[in-house]
Amino acid sequence: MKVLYFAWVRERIGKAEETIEPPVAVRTVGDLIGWLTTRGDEYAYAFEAPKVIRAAIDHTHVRPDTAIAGAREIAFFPPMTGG
Amino acid sequence: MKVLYFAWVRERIGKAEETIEPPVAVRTVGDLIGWLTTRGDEYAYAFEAPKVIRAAIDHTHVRPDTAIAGAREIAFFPPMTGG
Amino acid sequence: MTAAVTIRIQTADFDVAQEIAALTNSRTDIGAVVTFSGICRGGQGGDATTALTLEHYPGMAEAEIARHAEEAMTRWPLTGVTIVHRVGRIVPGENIMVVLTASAHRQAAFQAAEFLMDYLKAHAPFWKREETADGTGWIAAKTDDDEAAARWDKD
Amino acid sequence: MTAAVTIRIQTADFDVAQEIAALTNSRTDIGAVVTFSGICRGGQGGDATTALTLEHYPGMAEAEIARHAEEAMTRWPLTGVTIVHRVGRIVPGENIMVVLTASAHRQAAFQAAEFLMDYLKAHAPFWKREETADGTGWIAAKTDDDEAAARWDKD
Repeated sequence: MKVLYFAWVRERIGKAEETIEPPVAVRTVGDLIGWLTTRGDEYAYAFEAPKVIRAAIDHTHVRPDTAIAGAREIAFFPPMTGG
Repeated sequence: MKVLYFAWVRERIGKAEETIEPPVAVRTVGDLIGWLTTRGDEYAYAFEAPKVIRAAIDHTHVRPDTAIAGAREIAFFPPMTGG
Repeated sequence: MTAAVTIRIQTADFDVAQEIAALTNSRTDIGAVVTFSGICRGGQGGDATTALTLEHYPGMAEAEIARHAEEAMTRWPLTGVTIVHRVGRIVPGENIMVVLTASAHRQAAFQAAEFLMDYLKAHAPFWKREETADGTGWIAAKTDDDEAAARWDKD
Repeated sequence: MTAAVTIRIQTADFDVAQEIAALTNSRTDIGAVVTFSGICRGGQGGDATTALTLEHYPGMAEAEIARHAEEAMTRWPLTGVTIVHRVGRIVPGENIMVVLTASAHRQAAFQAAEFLMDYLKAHAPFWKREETADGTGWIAAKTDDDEAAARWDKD
């Protein structure tokens, strides 16, 4: 599963993307955030306020309770400020 | 007193402007329309539906009951269709 | 910096990009520019417009537009308003008029542009004569233009 | 004729008049074109923006914009929509993005442009990093952008 990070989430983690293989117990977007925070201080820092983090699966906005099964690409980013 | 006509009011009357001296009994815009209609068939035709006619005194929209005393320029025209 | 109001009534066409540039030139306090371009529509068939001829009331047209531009300035925090309205003969596809509003914020620019368009349609002394294959005639006003303008009236 | 949707994400600046021309070119069924230009604001003092750097999520940004353009097309009788959004470094006074909507009628063009702007602000995956004399940092999202977008949600 490919994971992408944008804006300050990317800066805090120190990379723009990576391929991960979370354990099967990680079922939802929220579970994935929880699992990522255990991977190091940079992840804990990026996800320290999980309510602020937005997520997308395969280019569609999703909520924390959305299942990640079947996802090819999951992205995490701050609230958007375009326009 | 100068009177201006626009659009189909102008076309029906056959002139764009003229100077008139209505009698003192002609006190309001509505009175003036009534007096103008007595001046000939072209006026009667132009003002045949007085409710449709819009008027302005010295570049400001006015109602039929507005007094014409002191007016330098009175204009009559159909509802506007600019923009 | 103060707000800039530009009002022109002209037979010549205009360039929207030039008008935007004039409104934003050398300023860095503008975050949003809204433009509304009114364009002459054509169509198929005998009743389709082949040309419009626009007539206006010189003096009053400028005064009415200026009054509404000032009103927009008092209602919304605008940095500038430009209104250009053409008169004379215009064929389908050509510009009729443009309203531009500039502001630090997008809602102010949008609302002021809508307000100005609604008021111009209902109050500015311009009249359109239409040519079609079937003949010519003056375009009738729409009652919904009066209603659109009335929604901005204060109680 | 069918409705035209143009979506571009680019580092280069754009010309609003060219975008209007492309949207209206060879058509005579368009009566109204609304444009919204978002421009980089500057200002005075240590906290004033000296530059913005825009980042986006390639693929998703295009998809989100296209989805909202289609949504606008189903809600209003539009003849075309163009959205150009820049990425990369932008200094005060420069264009950030533009939305254009074209329709036979002015209300449809205005409403669709406002809808698209509200949704782009709240949903399109772009992020602004700001440079000031005092330092650099990511611009925080405004909660009123979410509220502005929510007003278009159907029950």
